[in-house]
Amino acid sequence: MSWIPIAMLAVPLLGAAVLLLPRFAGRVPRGYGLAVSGVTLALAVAMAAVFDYGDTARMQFQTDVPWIPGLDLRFHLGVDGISLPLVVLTALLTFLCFVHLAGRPQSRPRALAFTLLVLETGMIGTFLALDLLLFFVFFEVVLVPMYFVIAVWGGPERRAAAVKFILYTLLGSAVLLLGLLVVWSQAGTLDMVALARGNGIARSTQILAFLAIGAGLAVKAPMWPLHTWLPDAHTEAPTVGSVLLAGVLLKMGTYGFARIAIPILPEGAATVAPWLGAFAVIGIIYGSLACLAQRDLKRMIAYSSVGHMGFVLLGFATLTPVGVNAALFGNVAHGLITGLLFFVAGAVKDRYGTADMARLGGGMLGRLPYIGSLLTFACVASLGLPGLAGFWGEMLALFGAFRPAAELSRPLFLTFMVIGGIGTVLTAAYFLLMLSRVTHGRPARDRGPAVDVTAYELAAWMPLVLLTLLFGLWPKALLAITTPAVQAILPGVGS
Amino acid sequence: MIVLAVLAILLPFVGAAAGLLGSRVPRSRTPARTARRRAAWFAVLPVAISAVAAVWLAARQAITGDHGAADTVAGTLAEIETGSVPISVGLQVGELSALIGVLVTVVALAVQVYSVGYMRDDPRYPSYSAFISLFTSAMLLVVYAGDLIVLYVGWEIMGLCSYLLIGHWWEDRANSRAAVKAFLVTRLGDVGFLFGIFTLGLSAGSFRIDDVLAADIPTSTLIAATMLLLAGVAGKSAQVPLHTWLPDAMAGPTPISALIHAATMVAAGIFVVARLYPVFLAAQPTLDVLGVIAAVGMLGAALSALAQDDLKRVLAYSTISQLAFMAAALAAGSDHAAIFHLVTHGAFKALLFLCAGVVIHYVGSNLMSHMGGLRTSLPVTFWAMTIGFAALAGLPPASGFFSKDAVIAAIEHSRSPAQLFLYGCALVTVGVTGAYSARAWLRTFFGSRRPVPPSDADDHGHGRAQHEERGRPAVPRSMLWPVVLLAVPALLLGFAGVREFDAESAAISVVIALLGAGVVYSLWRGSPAQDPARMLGPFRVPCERAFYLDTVYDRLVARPVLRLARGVVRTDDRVVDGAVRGSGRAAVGLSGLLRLAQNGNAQLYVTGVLAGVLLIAVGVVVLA
Amino acid sequence: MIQSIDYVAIAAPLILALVAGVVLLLDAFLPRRTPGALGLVTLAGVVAAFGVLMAQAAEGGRRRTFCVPDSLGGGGCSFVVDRFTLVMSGLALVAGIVIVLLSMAELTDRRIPAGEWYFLLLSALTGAVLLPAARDLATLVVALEVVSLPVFALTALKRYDGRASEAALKLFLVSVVSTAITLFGVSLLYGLTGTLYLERLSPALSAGSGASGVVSVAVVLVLAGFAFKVAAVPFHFWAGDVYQGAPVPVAALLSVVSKAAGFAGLILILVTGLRDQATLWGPVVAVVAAATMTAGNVLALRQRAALRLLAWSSVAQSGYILAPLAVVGGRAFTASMSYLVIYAAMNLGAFAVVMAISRTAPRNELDDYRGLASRRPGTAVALGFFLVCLAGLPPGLAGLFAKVVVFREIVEGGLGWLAVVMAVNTVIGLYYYIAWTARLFAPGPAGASRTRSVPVTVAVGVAVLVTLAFSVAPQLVLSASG
Amino acid sequence: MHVVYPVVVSALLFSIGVYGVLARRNAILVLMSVELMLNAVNLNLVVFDIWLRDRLHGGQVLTLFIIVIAAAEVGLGLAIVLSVFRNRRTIDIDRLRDLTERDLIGPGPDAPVGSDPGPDGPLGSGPDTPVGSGPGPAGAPPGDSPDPGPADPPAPGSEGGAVLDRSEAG
Repeated sequence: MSWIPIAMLAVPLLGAAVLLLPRFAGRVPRGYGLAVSGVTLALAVAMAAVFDYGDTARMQFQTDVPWIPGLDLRFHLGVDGISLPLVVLTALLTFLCFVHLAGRPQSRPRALAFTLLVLETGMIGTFLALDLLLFFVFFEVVLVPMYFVIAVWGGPERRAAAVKFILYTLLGSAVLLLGLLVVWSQAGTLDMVALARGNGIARSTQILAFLAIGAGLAVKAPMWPLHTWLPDAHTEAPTVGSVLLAGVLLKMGTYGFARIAIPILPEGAATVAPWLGAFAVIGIIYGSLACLAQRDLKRMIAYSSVGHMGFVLLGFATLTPVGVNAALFGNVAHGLITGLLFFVAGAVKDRYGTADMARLGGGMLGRLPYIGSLLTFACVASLGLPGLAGFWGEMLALFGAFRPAAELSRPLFLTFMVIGGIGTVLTAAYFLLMLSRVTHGRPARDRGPAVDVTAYELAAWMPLVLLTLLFGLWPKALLAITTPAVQAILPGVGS
Repeated sequence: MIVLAVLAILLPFVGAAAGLLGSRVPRSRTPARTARRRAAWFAVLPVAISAVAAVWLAARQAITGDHGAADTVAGTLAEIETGSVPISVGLQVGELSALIGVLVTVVALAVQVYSVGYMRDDPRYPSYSAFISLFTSAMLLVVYAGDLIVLYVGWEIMGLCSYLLIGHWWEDRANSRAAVKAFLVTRLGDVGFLFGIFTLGLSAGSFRIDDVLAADIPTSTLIAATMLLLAGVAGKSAQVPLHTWLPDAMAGPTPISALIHAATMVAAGIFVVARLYPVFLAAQPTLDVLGVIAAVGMLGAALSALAQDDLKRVLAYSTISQLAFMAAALAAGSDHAAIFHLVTHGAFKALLFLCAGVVIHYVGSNLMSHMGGLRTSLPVTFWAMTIGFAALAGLPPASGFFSKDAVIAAIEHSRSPAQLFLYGCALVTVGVTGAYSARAWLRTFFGSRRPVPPSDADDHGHGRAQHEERGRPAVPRSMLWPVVLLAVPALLLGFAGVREFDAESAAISVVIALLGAGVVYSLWRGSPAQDPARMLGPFRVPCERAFYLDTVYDRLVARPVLRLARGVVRTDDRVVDGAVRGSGRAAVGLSGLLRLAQNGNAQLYVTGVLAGVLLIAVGVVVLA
Repeated sequence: MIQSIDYVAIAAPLILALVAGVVLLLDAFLPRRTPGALGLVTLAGVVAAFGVLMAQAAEGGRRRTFCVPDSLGGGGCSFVVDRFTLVMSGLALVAGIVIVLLSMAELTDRRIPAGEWYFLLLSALTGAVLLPAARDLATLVVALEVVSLPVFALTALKRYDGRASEAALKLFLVSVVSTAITLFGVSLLYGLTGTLYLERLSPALSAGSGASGVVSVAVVLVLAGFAFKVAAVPFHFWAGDVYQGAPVPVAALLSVVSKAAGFAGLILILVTGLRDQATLWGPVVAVVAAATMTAGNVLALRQRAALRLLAWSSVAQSGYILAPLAVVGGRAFTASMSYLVIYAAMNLGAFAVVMAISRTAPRNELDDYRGLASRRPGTAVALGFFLVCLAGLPPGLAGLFAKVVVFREIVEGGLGWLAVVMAVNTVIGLYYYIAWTARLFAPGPAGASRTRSVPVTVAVGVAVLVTLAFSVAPQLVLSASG
Repeated sequence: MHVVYPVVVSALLFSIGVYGVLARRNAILVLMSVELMLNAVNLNLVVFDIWLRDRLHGGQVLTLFIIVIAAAEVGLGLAIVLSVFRNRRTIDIDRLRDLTERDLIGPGPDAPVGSDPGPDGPLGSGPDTPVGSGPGPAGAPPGDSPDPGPADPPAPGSEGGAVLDRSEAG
């Protein structure tokens, strides 16, 4: 029984609950959300500090109490090397979102703070849960708050986007639930740790369950062709919504692969992996091409997520430690970088009143040099430049595909690797073309001077920039945590 | 000792960070002049120290190398577990690395100093100099890397710096396009390079270069790996067919052309082949391919250079051609010759570019048709550039004479199946090189002055001319010093290789080069105002357009990709998302259908009930 | 022939019936017509009946009465109190409490005769409490009618409102036709087996060499009346019109008490009576469940009136409840019970809020809920919670767990296709629930809210508390029904 | 007498009832048809009771109950019909169509959040095609119109009570 994970869930939840008190009606202290998410972040950092890095494959900070015996559901929380980075990332991004909001207050601040705190609870819970149903519950918790974030604080087409988001992802969740229940009915337990140790599920059932779970997670990830909710949601969501959506929500899907689908259903994974890989690389190419022809900045970043998540899924599909490592690294890196991208894109949209590239014109580096530079930085990081965090995930994923697990077809995965490699070029192409269009050139003369980056924005962005640099220059910081854990979930595979 | 290498890499990096972040702090109260001065210090000082460190390392190499033992300095900071082959973050300074390290730092230092003057009026000088520092750091990382992945990291960061610096004057869309093109073309090659690294690393079980070189890898794997590496080499070193970015890259500030696109970054490809030479030697087919590429590249680029009007483009094509020489030497089996030429080329090409920069700065235009007769007004530059052109054409006693001779000799003695082709191409190229060198030299410094049309000055002067008084600006001292400084090695460096001098091939090549130069001279004598390139006759336009390769790529790659992209967007909207929306519409449609029955007529309801019961009953009886 | 009757066993329906009589008498003889007082008496009666049930539950033992004497062959009892009975009756009574509270709000304008209203309400509750205890077809049919007939009258009790009368007539027609069909099926079953006792039906059918076709037809026909009660396809047509036309408390009664009674009857007949014929009715129930959830959700998709939407949503929810019954063998029906209990809590909550709104907006369209959060935040949050519960999403954990329970039974029972259909339906359902929820929090007209009705507030509060309790500890339901 | 004859008679009776329910527009005639169906059931039960020699006479007992139920149903049914007639001046059940799906289709699409006009489809932007209930009778008003009948004063409790008393007697 460890109090930290429980506190990490309780703090934002209670923080949200307190907001419901009538005395907060109409006026909520400005720093309230900041304080609550700050405490959560502090807890996350404390957890990371106390974490035993010598044994990252072991579940630490475990809490295991029965909740609903009738459903065999236990309140089982814990952290290992796979989930720790994501937990910290979640706490960090939420905190930064509140920093951003402190500098740019939105309408209905109380409701927004409430929504975001509930969202945080769900996100952190997803990464902490060690019980299949508990995972599912937290997985679902995020849907309604995110719906409201989009539907209330979003852009002009927000309603349709929000509805599409919630319906699409709920469909995925429902399929996911079916898969989890198949696992449960066959293995008789919901405990992920126990299930990952071996569960004796028949191969055909494993395939079926993997398909269901995989499809459910793939919607969230999102994997081509289940991605179409994402661009709409991103385009319409407010900045904080986009950041959390890209930074954390998508990770919940891919985290599920590392935590549930692959360790619990290894044979199913081995059978389905070629398909997963194929969809992943199609997603890479498709996402990149779609980006090339986009007109809207935020929409382009959204499609870029499809491509990046393609790399993550490709990493998983290789079923090698290096591939899964790549996927986990890619997850964190994408969270940082795309979070930053959306922050910057939001700032651009605030200043120009549009995110349409044609209407943005060019010359952002001249008009808003700092924002333009940060946009350049984020794009360069996103296109996978070595020395920045985005590179390692992509590189290792391709490396994983270079020699996939023994039971997978090597020529097939070599093909995937080559396609993925072309994808990296296309990724660079669309980012650079976008930069060329938006940041280069002469600024239109009719625009007056605009406020360049503000202190709040810098405060919200700098941690992301620094972490991107840190993980890019020193990937060991992350790989050392994940590697033992990954090797533990892929027994007998790889060198 | 390894600390020195680390220092050499880290200092420019820190300098870059400081230059980017620190030169304008505090933001509001720092005048541009202060920022510039600070940035200049941040730029020059670390590179200077790095240069000292690099020289020290090289000197130590030279000393211990004589003793024969322990001639490499190596150190590993950490092993990074990836779950498969680990990455060892480590450096290793061997003979080759030490030498190239000196080249890089010295050229970089020269360029940094030169830029202080050249970019005097550029408001974005701090970022510019920071990117040069970053580039220096990255290049040193490539040079000193002890691990292939570490090398790749530096390799790509160089690409980024190249992109940022080419696009330095981003107000001009053409620069922006050139920058994007440079990055993408090299990136395309780098993907192959990365896959080559994978192949080597996985076969050897380690990414450490030493382990890779020592590993016993099957030949077929080696051929595959080296072929893949070759893609990256071709991209970075601007070899056929990935060379098209380099001439466009001349859009960047001239010092950048000198540093990155002439002396150092483009040499990285050659360096890597030399660094991994044992691997390449074991894969003869790759060397043959390299030979053919080099042969085609050197001649084609030389011909293109002959037809260009833009001085920097002449130099750019000559760079491609000279890099092809190095590649040819490698293909011929002599890495010594290649590296020798690399070093001398680094020196004289940097010199040429810096001189060209002075000329351009002075004239306010890149085009040779706007120059002429500068011999008197720019005497120092004239002499320095004369040395440079002599070295380029391979005329004694300039450094290029010796190194090119070494390359030709190596090709002559090669036993490669492509040897004859390569040798022939090399000799023709020597002639053409002499011709275009002479043409550029004559057109720039001799004859009568040709005025610059004002509009052209704006177009080609990249805005600098706007800051100047109309008329000829004075050349700052900080620009001349590096020129003079570089002229020395450009002239004398060749004597380092005098031991391997091959008189016979030297004689042949000098004769051919002089022949080429002579033809140009005679044409020029005939009518000094006209361009000697007219001797190409109908081939002039294809040569000037670099044999339409850009157009071909545009038609075959760029446009189809963009068309495909639009197709994908359409598909995404109509098919993928269309299915989603369609399912939504289907549900709504079904809703409408079911609502038809809910018309309020109770009798219909009862009918429905009875019909339903009947249906179910019949169904059960029939199916059960 | 004198039977000994266990009055403790039948205490709950007895109390309800007696109170019903008392209410009628009070209404006739009390000097002032005080709907409030009558409501309180009714409430007391329902609470007392519930107390009896609790006592029986605490006692734990099974009780049975109205048994066939051994001299006549023995074996069957007509009235049995066991866990199933307690859960279903308790559900009906707790729902009854909420409905009485809602009625107290409905009856304030004195245009509806209060005495009759409470009398009919109590009668219906009597039937609903009686039905789960019934173990023979005759009792079952009578109890079913005791639930149905007062509801017709309740629906029509707004005599001045043509819509109410119309709704009553529609309800009545479909109901009596369904009842007739059921009775015809009962007569056939009786003819095939010679007994009306549920426990003897299955063995008799298995033993009998009778034509299997007739058995099938009989089974299908018997189910009709109960399918009508739960508004399963194809007996769902009435739902929208009747819910819309009836007073809100009656709609709540229909959607919860009446439906619970229907499900109790279905479970009794299928699981107890036709245990061994599961292969026969299993697929039928599965198909009907799939059709029901789909039809309900699809019809609810574009509703603009709150009550109609709730009508079709409750049809859809019936589909979910039916689904586990399709699983052959095992104790899958407990999943249905669990879902039913949780559904009752959240659905009643929704009706309570709708009741509160209907006092200010008689048309009760979804657009009347726009901006509710700014006018009446508490009510809006409560309704949002109930709707999200119905959709089965967190924070409405009760609904989520209910769905999980059902999904589990279906998956374990091997009905993969049904699970997929249900998954898709969950998504369709979410659309209208979330659209409604979104309206609550959208900016809307800032009208002053009228004075609140205390009973409705209490009703909403009770529903919120119960639903929250089920959310945090669904084990309460699961262990009770399992 | 073989059991088949009465059973066939009862089936016919039931079918006639079904036909009546389906074919008659008049609510009272429909009620009578339902009675026919119930009587078919009664006939069945009694016949089976005899045929099976049921010692408990379950069939006969149930028959008695059904007779009572039928009486209650008819009483209640007539009361409802009366109420309908008072309000609507008709007892043709296919003209009682105030409550239907059609009046719910408003002029504009739903817009739960904000006032932004958006097409109404569950997954995006399908055009909202209003689906009516076909060409209904012209008399049915599309909206929630006030009752077409004369304003009905609150009825004295005795009348309703009387009706209900009869139903309660069943």
